[in-house]
Amino acid sequence: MALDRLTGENSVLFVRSEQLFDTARRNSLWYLLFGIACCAIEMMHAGGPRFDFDRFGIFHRGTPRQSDVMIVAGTVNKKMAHTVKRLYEQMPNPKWVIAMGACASTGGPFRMYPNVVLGVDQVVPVDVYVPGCPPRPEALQYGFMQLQEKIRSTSEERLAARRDRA
Amino acid sequence: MYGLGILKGMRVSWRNLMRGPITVQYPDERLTLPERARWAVIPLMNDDGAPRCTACMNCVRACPDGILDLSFVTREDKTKHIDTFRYEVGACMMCGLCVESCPFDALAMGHDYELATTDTACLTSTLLADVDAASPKRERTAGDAAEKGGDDA
Amino acid sequence: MSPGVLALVSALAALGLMLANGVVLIYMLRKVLAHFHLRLGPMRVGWHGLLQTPADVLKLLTKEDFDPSATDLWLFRLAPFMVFVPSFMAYLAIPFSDSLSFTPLDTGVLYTLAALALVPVGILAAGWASNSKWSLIGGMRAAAQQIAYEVPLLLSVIGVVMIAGSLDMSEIVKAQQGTWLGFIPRWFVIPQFGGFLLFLIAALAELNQTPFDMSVAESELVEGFANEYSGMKFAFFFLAEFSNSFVVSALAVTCFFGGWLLPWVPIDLPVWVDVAVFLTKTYLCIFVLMWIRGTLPRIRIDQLLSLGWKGLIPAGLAWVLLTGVVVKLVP
Amino acid sequence: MPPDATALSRTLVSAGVEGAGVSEEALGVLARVPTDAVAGALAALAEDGYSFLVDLFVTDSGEALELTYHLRSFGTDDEVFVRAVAGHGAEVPSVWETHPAALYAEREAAEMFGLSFPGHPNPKRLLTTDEIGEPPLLKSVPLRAHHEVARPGIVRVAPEPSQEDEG
Amino acid sequence: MPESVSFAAFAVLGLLAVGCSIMMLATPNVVHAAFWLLGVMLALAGLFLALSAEFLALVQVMVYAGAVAVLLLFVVMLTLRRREDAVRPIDFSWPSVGLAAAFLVSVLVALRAFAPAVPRLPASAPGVAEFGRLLFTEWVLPFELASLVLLVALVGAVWWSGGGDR
Amino acid sequence: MPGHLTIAVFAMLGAGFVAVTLLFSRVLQHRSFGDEKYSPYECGSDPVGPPWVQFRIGYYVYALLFVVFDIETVFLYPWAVAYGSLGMFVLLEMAVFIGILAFGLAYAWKEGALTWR
Amino acid sequence: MTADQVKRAADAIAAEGTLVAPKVPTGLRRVPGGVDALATEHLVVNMGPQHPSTHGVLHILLELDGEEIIAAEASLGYLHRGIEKLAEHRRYHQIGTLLDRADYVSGFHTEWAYSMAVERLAEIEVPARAEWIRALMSELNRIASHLLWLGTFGMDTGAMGPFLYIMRDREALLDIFETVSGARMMFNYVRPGGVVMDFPLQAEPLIRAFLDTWDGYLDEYHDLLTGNEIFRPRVKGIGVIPRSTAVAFGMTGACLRGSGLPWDLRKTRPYGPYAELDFEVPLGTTGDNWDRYMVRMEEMRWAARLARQLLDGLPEGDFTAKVPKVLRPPAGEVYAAVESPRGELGVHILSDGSDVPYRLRLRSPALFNLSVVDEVLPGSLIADAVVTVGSLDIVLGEIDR
Repeated sequence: MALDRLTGENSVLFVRSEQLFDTARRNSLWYLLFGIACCAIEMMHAGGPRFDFDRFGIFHRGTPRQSDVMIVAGTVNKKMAHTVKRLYEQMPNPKWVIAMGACASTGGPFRMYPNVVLGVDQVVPVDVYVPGCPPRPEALQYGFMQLQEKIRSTSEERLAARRDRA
Repeated sequence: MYGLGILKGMRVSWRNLMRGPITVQYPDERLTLPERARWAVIPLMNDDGAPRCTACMNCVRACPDGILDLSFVTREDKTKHIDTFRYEVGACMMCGLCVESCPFDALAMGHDYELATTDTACLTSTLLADVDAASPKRERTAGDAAEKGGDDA
Repeated sequence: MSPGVLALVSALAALGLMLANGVVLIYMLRKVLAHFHLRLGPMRVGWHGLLQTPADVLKLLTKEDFDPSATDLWLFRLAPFMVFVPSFMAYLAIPFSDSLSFTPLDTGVLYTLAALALVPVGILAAGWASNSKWSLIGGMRAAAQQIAYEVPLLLSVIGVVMIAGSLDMSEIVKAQQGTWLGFIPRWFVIPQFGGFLLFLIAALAELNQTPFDMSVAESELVEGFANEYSGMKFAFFFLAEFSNSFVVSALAVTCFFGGWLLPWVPIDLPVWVDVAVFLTKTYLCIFVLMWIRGTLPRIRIDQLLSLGWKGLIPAGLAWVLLTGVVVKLVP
Repeated sequence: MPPDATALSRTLVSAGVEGAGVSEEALGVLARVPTDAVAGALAALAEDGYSFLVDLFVTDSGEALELTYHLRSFGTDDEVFVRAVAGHGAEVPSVWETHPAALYAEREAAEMFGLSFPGHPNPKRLLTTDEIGEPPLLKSVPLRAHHEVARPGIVRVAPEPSQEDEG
Repeated sequence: MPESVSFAAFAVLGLLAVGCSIMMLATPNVVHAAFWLLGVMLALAGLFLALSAEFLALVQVMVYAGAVAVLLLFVVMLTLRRREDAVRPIDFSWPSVGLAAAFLVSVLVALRAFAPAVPRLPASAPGVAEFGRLLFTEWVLPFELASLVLLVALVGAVWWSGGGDR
Repeated sequence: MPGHLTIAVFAMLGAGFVAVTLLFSRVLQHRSFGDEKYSPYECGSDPVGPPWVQFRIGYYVYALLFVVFDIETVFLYPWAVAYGSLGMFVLLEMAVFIGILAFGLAYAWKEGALTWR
Repeated sequence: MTADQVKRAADAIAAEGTLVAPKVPTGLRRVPGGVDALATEHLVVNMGPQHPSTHGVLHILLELDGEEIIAAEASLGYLHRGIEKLAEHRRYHQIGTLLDRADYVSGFHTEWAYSMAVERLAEIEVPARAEWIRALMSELNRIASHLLWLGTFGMDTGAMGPFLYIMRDREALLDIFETVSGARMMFNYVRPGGVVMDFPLQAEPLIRAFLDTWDGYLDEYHDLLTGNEIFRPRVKGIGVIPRSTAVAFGMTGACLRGSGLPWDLRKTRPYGPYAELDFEVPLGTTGDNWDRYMVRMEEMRWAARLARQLLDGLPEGDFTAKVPKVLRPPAGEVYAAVESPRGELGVHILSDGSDVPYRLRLRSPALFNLSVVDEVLPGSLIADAVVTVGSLDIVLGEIDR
């Protein structure tokens, strides 16, 4: 059940609360502790003292049940794809995916090899692509900022659309 | 004595607390990248704004992943016109081989690492479009290029 | 005011304190751990990340919490209650000052310990109901750990009770008034240092804190018993954990560090000073817990159990007898 | 210090390995043995101190597969290569009993080149799943072509529908 | 405290205890049964509390709800082989129900009959200190015997569990 | 007995708070269904076999020992409270009590019941 | 370590007998134990691929009795991306980029092994300066790699402090790498013939600054873990790999040295400038987690000393030999190996004279080191399994290739 069922989609209460919740969501993005390949090292560095993910409220959880974001940090091959898909499915709504690095975005240097999936967006829907091989920790943080921006703008768009309909 | 090791460890973390954070607060503060840092490829221009690229295709051949795509037409007077010079940044591994292979210094590894995007179209960027290629200035380098091109063909 | 209304008011106040504690402690944990680890911690949500925890809570509130298939549905849903309610009830007896506590209880110490003893049963229920192997192992570990450390924890405060001659927490604090030789505060931590060490170790274990964080051992069991919990259900486990660390620290302050008493200040202080002193002491205790948490590795489950059974229980029994002898000899 | 080729060939002959040819090549001392004598040859060499299997190097020469066992002796501090030629899909006796290091190496070789190693205790795939199809390291198996991977924009494949519901 | 409130508490807790124990018997799942038993224990602790026997209530919580419940859960988990094992057949044999009812009635009748012989409880339950004083002066022999009983239980448990190995 | 009433109110308020919050959260969340989503979490792999299996006996012995010592410790509390007001003999009584149980602990130790696994 | 030491160790092996094949096939090995009426049922648990302490995407199937492991089987390939196959389609100077991504924690070593193989194949004489730069960078890389291992090892035992402290030192090292090669992880710096760019002037003060603080920091790590009364029983006597098992399973590097065999390619097959350098190789005795831990900790100290020697003695001269732009080594076959942080990292190249290798094989040390888990894990607890796997220092990119 969602709030709009109770209050109606266009009620001020619903619109305002969604805005508030989206603010909360984008400031509390917990990511799934899931490093696949080289990018995982830079992901660790992003959580390390020099770059410090925690500043953004970004924090790691070991289980998908408590995560909001899945960072696909590395090459996804056919054997891995099932796992990635399952872990994505096991995350509760709302959830987002960041494809970190060239491999996760497009298959990267390994895409000629038939066992490699051509970008993780073939398996799960991706919200932010972070090119680089591997991206700097700052680049990943920039990716997170893009994701925050995306959450904000989609929320605003949705609210605007609802206001229009009202 | 039992417990001394634990206390020593506690002292180490206390000392690190006193050292203070080493965090660089990224969007507000930035690290200066070393000169050699390699991020997304950028085309270099002459002072007059014309590209230095001669469409010699060396970089396209040098790229291990085949992510550079240069299409050009050769006119009757042997000058070249670059239709598009496309670069798939989403698949680039930033190895710098294209820049090394360029005999004209027409490419460089930029220092822009903020490449994240929500749009798949942004994973491919167009470095040059619809411009005249520079003419190879010196015989030697052009010869090198021709030889290399022939070599790989 | 009728007793019913009074009880309701104090319960609401306790709930408010618990939630405020949760918010403050989570923020504090992130900041303190970050600074121990050369980092800054939350910085960008509000001034120095002050709004970080509210944002987390709001997010968790709107996060989907579903019951995975094949779970033991009722137990799965009941487990957050079984963990949260006892840890909330443990607030009841804490004396914040001479006159201020949620309700005076003659058996305060025992009451608090009994309430805390119920938490691992809830964790066991959560682990069992989750239909996940890692959770099950986590739940079993929590129960085994409680079994090994409940007795030492109970033993560790007996010395204090013996000296104070009461189970009432404010009586225990009052017994610590004054100084020895004019400058050493009469805190029980000095005569009862052995008991305090026992209490420290057993309380860390009871709290599931590093180095005894068996049931949520991240590098072994992923998230332990809470593996399948999401959203608000998970938040209650989290909240209970932090609230327990407050309760245990408050218990330590009451039993060993003179509660609300300020040493060397014989005069009666206003209530708010008492409360401030008490909270400061408690938060200092929590700081030490976080310090430990940021430093130490985790003990292994069998080492943990044998430490409890072969080390702490005999030591606790011996300490109780020793205290008994000393109390009789030195009136 | 390379081992003595003649002594090596004596060792192999005395172990009953027929048709072994030992020669010194740029790579090192190389003993060529028939495929079915691999296990015997390696057992004999293990007796001789070559108990450390550095690597199993397999290559597809087009017509056949060449297996090169790279052995090392810590006692005499030298190395020897044992090479056998097997047809595609052939059976090569497993050497894990004398060189357990081959347990993973053989599994990998099996799936990468379509060999089989009878006697292997756990002849499962090591690195791939069945989805990969043909053994990938065979020369006849192509890589993806450029046009298969180079794409102007990424075609987004929607994940399988999970029934959206607010209930 | 008015008598009525106390009675209401007694009634509610009593009903809770009875209800939990009925559920304990009726539930087909043995793990659930263990948790219903936990409920019974807690309700009994509440009853002791309503009778102002604070110490006894806490002992009830600690020993029965904390320790015995865990013990029972372990026993249950120890004997389970499959999930289906957790489900037990529930078939009421009416004679046994009748027998239990008859026993209950006879106990009540006996209580009624011997009520005058039972000494009146003091108006307020003794505090812990008083309890301790009594325990170590008047009832010291049973107290020491209790330790022997516990010892026997302990040795028995150790012997029984270790018997298989040695 | 205001204290006891407060205990009851605390218990009810705590449970009520959890229930209300969970219900409220349920109102606010967007839910979706899917088989994969509801499958048990096991590091992203297919679970092999059920988790509810017979567990090891070592836990049970511990639980039995725990019950024994829990009862003993509970006896210690009234003793400790009354200790100051009683004579030297209580120390002796308790020493006997603890001694008997310590003997039991020593026996369990010797028999290896305290060794995990 | 001297040749004499190797000899003695070898004699010891001969006496022990190396032919200690496991009695029951690996992957199926079980702890012997009776099953009685109250037998517990076994729990089959997947550890990984998504698990905080499988160091990437290792997947181990564990059969548990309570918390004791009865049988274990590693399942790999979640990161198999065909580096060997791709290398057959790339020209020689393009392959370094692939190999960087194989062992992504110690790129300089992989690049060096590959370059060494190509140089032997094409008979290229490498200038001394290039060799010294390579050695300098790979020793620093050894510290960086071991540091990451130390951090994750600390995490495995439950201590999160070391993990965050090592990040500080790694950041300093990565800054050095970026200054020298232009990248933090995927260097593409060591090429056949030498290195691609000369050692920059700015790097020297950075390296000196790092080396000056390093010993103090290393002592802090020792204080945090080595002396810790909780940590020691977690690692001592756990995960014992006897020397014979280590040899039989082809283990190399710190795992082999932890088991007491003094085999370090830098000593036994000196390459680059190592013959001229003064260093020792730390050794363990029993082969438990503690020995592997101590060997790596001491190796970090020695690596820093080596780096100082290398930096002080960096010769002048060319940084690369003359290498044609398109390298076509003559037909032939070559094997070259370096001592990477994980062990013997070998590159075996078969050339047919064209501009791409006919076949390139990476001898992955971690694959062989890992193959022992099926053998050593049974009999230990989950907590020990995590620590034992951590002590092997695996990098999945290199294992799965």
